Amino acid sequence: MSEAWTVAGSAIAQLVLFVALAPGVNGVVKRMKAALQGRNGPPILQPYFDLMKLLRKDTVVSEHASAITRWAPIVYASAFATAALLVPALWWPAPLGGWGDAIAIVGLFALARVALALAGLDAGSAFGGMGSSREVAVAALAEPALLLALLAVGWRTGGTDISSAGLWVNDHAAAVLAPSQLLALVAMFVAVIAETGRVPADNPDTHLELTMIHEGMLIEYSGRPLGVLVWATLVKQLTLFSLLIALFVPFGMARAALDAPLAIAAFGAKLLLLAAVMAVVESASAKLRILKLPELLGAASALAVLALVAELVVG
Amino acid sequence: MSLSPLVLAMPVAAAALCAVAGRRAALVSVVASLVTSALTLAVAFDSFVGPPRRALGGLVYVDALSGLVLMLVGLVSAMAALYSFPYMRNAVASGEIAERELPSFHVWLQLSIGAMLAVPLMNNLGLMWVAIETTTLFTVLLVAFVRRGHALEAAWKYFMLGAVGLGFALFGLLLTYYAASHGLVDAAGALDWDELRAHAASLDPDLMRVSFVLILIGFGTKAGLAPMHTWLPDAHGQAPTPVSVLLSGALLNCALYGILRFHLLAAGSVGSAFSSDLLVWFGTLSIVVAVPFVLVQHDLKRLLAYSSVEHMGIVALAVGIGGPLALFAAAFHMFNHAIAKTTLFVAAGAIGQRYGTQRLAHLRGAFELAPLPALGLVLGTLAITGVPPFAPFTSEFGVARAGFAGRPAALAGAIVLVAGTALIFGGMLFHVLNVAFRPAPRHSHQAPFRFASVFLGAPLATLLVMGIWLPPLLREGFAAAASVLGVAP
Amino acid sequence: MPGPLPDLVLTWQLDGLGAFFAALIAVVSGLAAVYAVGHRSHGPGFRGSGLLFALFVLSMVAVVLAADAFSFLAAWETMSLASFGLVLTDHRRSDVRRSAWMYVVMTHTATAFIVVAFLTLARATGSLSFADWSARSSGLDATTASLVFVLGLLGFGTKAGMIPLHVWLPRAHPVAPSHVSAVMSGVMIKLGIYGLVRLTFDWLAAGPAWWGSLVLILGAASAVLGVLYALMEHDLKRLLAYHSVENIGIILLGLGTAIVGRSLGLPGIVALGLTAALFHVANHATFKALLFLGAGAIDGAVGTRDIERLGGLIRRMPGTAICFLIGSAAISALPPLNGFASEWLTFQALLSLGRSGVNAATALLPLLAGGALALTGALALACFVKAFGVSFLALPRSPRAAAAHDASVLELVPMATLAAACVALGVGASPTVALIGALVPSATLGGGLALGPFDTSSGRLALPGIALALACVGGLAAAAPRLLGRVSTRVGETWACGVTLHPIHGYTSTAFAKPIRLMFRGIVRPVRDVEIVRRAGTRFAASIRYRAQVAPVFERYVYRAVTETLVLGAHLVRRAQNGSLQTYLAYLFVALLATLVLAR
Amino acid sequence: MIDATTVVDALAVALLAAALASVAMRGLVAGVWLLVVQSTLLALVAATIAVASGVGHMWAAAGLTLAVRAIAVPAVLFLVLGRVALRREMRPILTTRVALLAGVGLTLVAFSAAGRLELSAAYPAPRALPVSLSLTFIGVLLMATRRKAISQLIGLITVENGIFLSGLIATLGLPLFVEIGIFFDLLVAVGVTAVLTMRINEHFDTVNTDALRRLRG
Repeated sequence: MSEAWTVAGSAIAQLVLFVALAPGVNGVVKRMKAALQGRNGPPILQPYFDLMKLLRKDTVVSEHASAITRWAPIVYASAFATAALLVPALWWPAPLGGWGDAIAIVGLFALARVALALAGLDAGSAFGGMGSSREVAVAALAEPALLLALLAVGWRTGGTDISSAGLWVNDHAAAVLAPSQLLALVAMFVAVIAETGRVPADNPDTHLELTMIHEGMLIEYSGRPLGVLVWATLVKQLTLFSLLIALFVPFGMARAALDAPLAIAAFGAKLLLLAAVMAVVESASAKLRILKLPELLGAASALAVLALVAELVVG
Repeated sequence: MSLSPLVLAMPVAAAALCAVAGRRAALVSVVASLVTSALTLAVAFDSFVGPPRRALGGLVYVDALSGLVLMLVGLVSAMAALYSFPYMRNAVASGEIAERELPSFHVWLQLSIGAMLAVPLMNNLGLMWVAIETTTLFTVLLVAFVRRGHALEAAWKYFMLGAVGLGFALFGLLLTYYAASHGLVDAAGALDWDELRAHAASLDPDLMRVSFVLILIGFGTKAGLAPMHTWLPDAHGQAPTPVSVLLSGALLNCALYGILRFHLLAAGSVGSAFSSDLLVWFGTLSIVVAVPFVLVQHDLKRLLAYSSVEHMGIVALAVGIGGPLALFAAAFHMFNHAIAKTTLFVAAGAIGQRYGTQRLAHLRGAFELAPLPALGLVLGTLAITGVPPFAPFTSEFGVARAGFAGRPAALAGAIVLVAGTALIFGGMLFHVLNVAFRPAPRHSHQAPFRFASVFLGAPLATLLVMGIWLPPLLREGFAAAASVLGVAP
Repeated sequence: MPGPLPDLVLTWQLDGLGAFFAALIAVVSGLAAVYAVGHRSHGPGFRGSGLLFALFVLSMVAVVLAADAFSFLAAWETMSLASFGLVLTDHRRSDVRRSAWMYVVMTHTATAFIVVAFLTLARATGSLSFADWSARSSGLDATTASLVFVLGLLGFGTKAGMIPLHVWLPRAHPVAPSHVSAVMSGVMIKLGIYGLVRLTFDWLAAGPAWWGSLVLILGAASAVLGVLYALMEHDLKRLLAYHSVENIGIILLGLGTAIVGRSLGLPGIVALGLTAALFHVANHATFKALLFLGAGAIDGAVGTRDIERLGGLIRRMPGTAICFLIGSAAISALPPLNGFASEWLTFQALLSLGRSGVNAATALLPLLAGGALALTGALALACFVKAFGVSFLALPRSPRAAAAHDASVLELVPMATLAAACVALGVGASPTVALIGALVPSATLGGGLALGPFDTSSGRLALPGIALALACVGGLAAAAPRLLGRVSTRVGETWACGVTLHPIHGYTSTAFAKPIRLMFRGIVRPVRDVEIVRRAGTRFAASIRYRAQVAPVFERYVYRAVTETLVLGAHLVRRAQNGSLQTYLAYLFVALLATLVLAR
Repeated sequence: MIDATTVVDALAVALLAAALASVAMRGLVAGVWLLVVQSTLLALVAATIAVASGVGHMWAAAGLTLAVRAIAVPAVLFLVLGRVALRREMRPILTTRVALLAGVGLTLVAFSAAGRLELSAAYPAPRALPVSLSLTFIGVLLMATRRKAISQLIGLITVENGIFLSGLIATLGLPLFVEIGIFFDLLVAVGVTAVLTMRINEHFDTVNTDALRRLRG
């Protein structure tokens, strides 16, 4: 019984943490990008202001829209939030780690994707359809890459259970630099870029029909539902970041209340580092043509397989 | 007392009556055939359960094998006579045949039936040969009965090949007689089956080898074994359909019966391997040869004729494989083929008369214009191509099983059997589906088809039931025939 | 019951495996029958079709009851035959006849392979009874066993629709009445799997590892290619048929894992893989039957299966829409539905096989298969976003779609039941799997399943928990924003760059699949034709027609190649029958001389 | 005994010569006359054996041979020839020379084949059996290489003669009733073919079997 309470407690705690932190992370990335590009950019808290504004706005829905449009944001948000609870961030193990593993995370992402893609088609506009079509096409390549990377990691660390995998790495610090681990890291990083819709896979800041993917599906949304969708997307990004962290550099996570300060510091530092890397990558590379994506993601998958081979050969 | 003399007498009497009966000839012929088939059934069933019977002072000898063939001839000939009733009426109506010719048709029909019935009854193999030769003579006249060029051509080839084949068979017969008359004491009984069977072991093997080869080629021609089958599609395709029924269902079995008798003698003298292997090879070859002609075919009745070649091959293969299972299956399959092929030819004949052609290209939409025959054609095709739960599948399964359990030659034959039947299934079904279901060119009235339950329903139902369950009597019969065919190792 | 041949006895017996399949058959066929009653009004039927359907169902049950080769074959072919008759329902259409013929010929040829396999076993064991086979299986020599395995794989694989023997499937399923397609796709092709399970776990002893590897490779190919071809389709039922190929592939992945596990002597992996396969069998039966029934409802209401002509049906057929949506979600393996559960198990099976660390070869293949499975899942998702989105959402693209009405109660009830089953089997996955585990190994493995499969050594999954979490967080996401006060909702037009929205603005199925078509053009070989009619003397187009389809690679190189070779050969051989009596006499004479000389 | 054997052998050789001659000749009338010759020789064989063995029914055989084979059958054939105005075998499939070579070749085959049979016990003429076999073969050769229905008939009857010869020499003929049956069959056969030939003639206005090649495949 008490165990159930601890699960619930830690779940709520992590939920609050992620929801609260997610926009900030994006703000940091934006700020870093601006710095790299010689602008001074928006304040780090800007995403919070935008979201608050959106959540207070009235909404307009299309006359052709069906119930799908109404329910999509909620399914979308709940899928990502649930996924967020399957990843250990500040402490071991992940709050709901006993209920789902890496595959479950991928599955939940798929659930969210379906919800949004259908919503994109719902209103019958060409942009929405285009967005959905491209989204599922890219995902068709990103998902195997992500999963292969996860399998490649889980391969040595004992399966698809993220907490135990992370703990294994935590206990075998030397393994971090093993070739298989590094290859898997690169593969997973590329997959994460694609999943978070960042350059070179997609451009989160564009509304130009020809280039947008994610934004295309949102085009019919406004006001509060849009706010929910945007926020959920940010939570997803944070989830993926912390997944990277938990699987590759899990050090310093709390096992007991005493470790909390260290854990917070470590998590923050790693997030900052990751944000910096993202910013650099985004500034350094241009968006790829959508038909070039297969090569990028195919390469990621290949790397994942390579990681595996390395694992089998080098051990 | 034995009924077999009556069986012999009946058709001859019927023929005589038909000759004088004038317009009632058809009626006479139908009634007579029904009686005849009843008699044959009686004789056959008696032979299934009882010991071999002799009659007419040893002239007639009936064991289970004769009984089986007798039964088939009886059933099929009755069907043929029955069907000739409506068929000939339509033929006369369409001006294909002059009314005054009808009696002669029935005369020839009855005489052919008589000759065929004589084949399994003769104790003396020489007279058996004479009977088989006689069937040729009469059936040739039936094939050429409609004076169309094609029919004449078919009859001519049928006669020529048949005559040459039977010539070789006679040669083989002579050699056997030679061997016997020098191996046995009295030359008079030296062609009597029971004598020969008794002394088979003491016949000169070299002579019997050559003799059996000649017999196999000779009677094989008549039985439609490849590569001597070439006359068969012509004759079966061009004959009036009731005659086709008779040829496919009855005559082929008679010829095969001749081969089987000599197979037993050869096996007794040379050892079973020789003749069995020959039967396996010719049977397999017949199956193989039938395939391409079924896959690509332009004429409905020729299609059925080639399927007959295949099935004669299957029976020969089964006998060649040997062993209780295969021989039982062989007897069973003879039965199945006779029944199924009768149904198919009746259905094909009805459809053919409805359209006035047998060219597959012109037959379409039969399911609308002649529903029952079309249905019978489709179901009959499924049956004959060995689709469970129809009986032919069961018998073929038995053959294949025995073949797989047997020596290499048998194994090869069985594999060919499975593959060949699968291919032939595809071919026949393709043509038949088009005949039945391709939309009809023009919508016209349905052709009435009466007695469908007799011609199509009953046979198909029989095959369906016998695929799963055999009536005890028939089981007895097949088993008994198999034991007659069982060669002493 | 004494059989029609000497030494032939028809034996029937129900064991765990059989019971499992029999239950599936009963449920799905029953629901399909109810649906058929409701669907009676539209679509062609014929007298006795009901009887034929009953025969079809009975023969399927007989297949799983059969305990000897003959009974099995009799039931098996009766099943094929009955379904053939049902496929032929609309026999006036030439494509129906061709498809039905193709189906029956392929399935009959497959049966020929099975017959040879059975008789080879009979030759080796001297018996036709399945019990004897499994008892004496260890006595078989390796080559015979492998031969039987390959023959059986060909035979049962054809029935199951395994690539490259799937050609009949996307042709036969669409032309059959929908409730028949539901049963064929939901249950009948699974009997191919049943045969494979029997063959590899009951009749044959553990074989070399390449058996399982072969099954894995074929499974991966079937899964990926099946879903790719499905994506290229815009005939709803053909699309679903290709998904059957895909799902058979997924099942084969589980089965292959189990077979490899058996060869390597790893009971845990055998149990895991077999459970995954059988659980997916059950799941696919539910959602594929559901989807076919839904497609039938659409066909009945709109009169076409062409997705391009549909659209906007969610408002006109809400009941069908909800059921179809659930079915789509299930088949796209979305948590917490049943499709996800069984695919999760398959992943785990592959991973644990890979990690069993025997050698690099046995390790890498499962991982690649896992990748293929992931790709399949993602593509299936894309396909059903297309299928559902294009046919149910946006604006109707044809007047009949605009005038459609929802299905009748008798049609909706079975669909709703199946939809409920999809949810139940998902949330209730562990008890279901426990049940299967209790049923099946008793028949096949000897020992019980060693582990509660949802807590494997390598991963854990609790779908009830996931479902709970989804519900709570979803409620939160719906409720939380209200704390910021209420906002009003206004209905407006869809943004279409200022012009008024027209149905053709919405994405069509062809357009939707285009990125994927281009990404995988190396595999699906798309061909496009664009014809532009210009207004006289201007550069302006009066009309533009764009058609894109994919080359039917397998039909061309597998099916048609074989048939054409056969027919060509037949034409050559037929020259021998040249009508000349002299030639025929020559044959006769040569035959005589040859026999005289050769026969010794 | 010995002289009977030599006589039979001589007659057999004459038969072979007659058969080869009918291969060489293309005139139909000549062909039929050659049949008469063959049949007469057969009758003589039968008679010789009857004398030598004193078996009663061999006389019957000889008589039947004369009556049926030497008189009745040729008569029917001449009748047919009269009906269908036709005198020569046009364009045979093999030229005369090749046909002759083939005939000789087949004779050799026949001798080798018959040589494989242990006929030492054969009464009364061991060397005649190969001849009968070669007669049969030559008959088939005739049928296979001639285009006219009549010449094919001639070939067929040559075959029958060969078989009959072997019957005579090897086994003193078959049991009488079988013998009679066979004769009866021969008669009916010739009758039937005559009917057929004339029907063919009236239907195609030719007895050239090239017209009979419509049924194929």
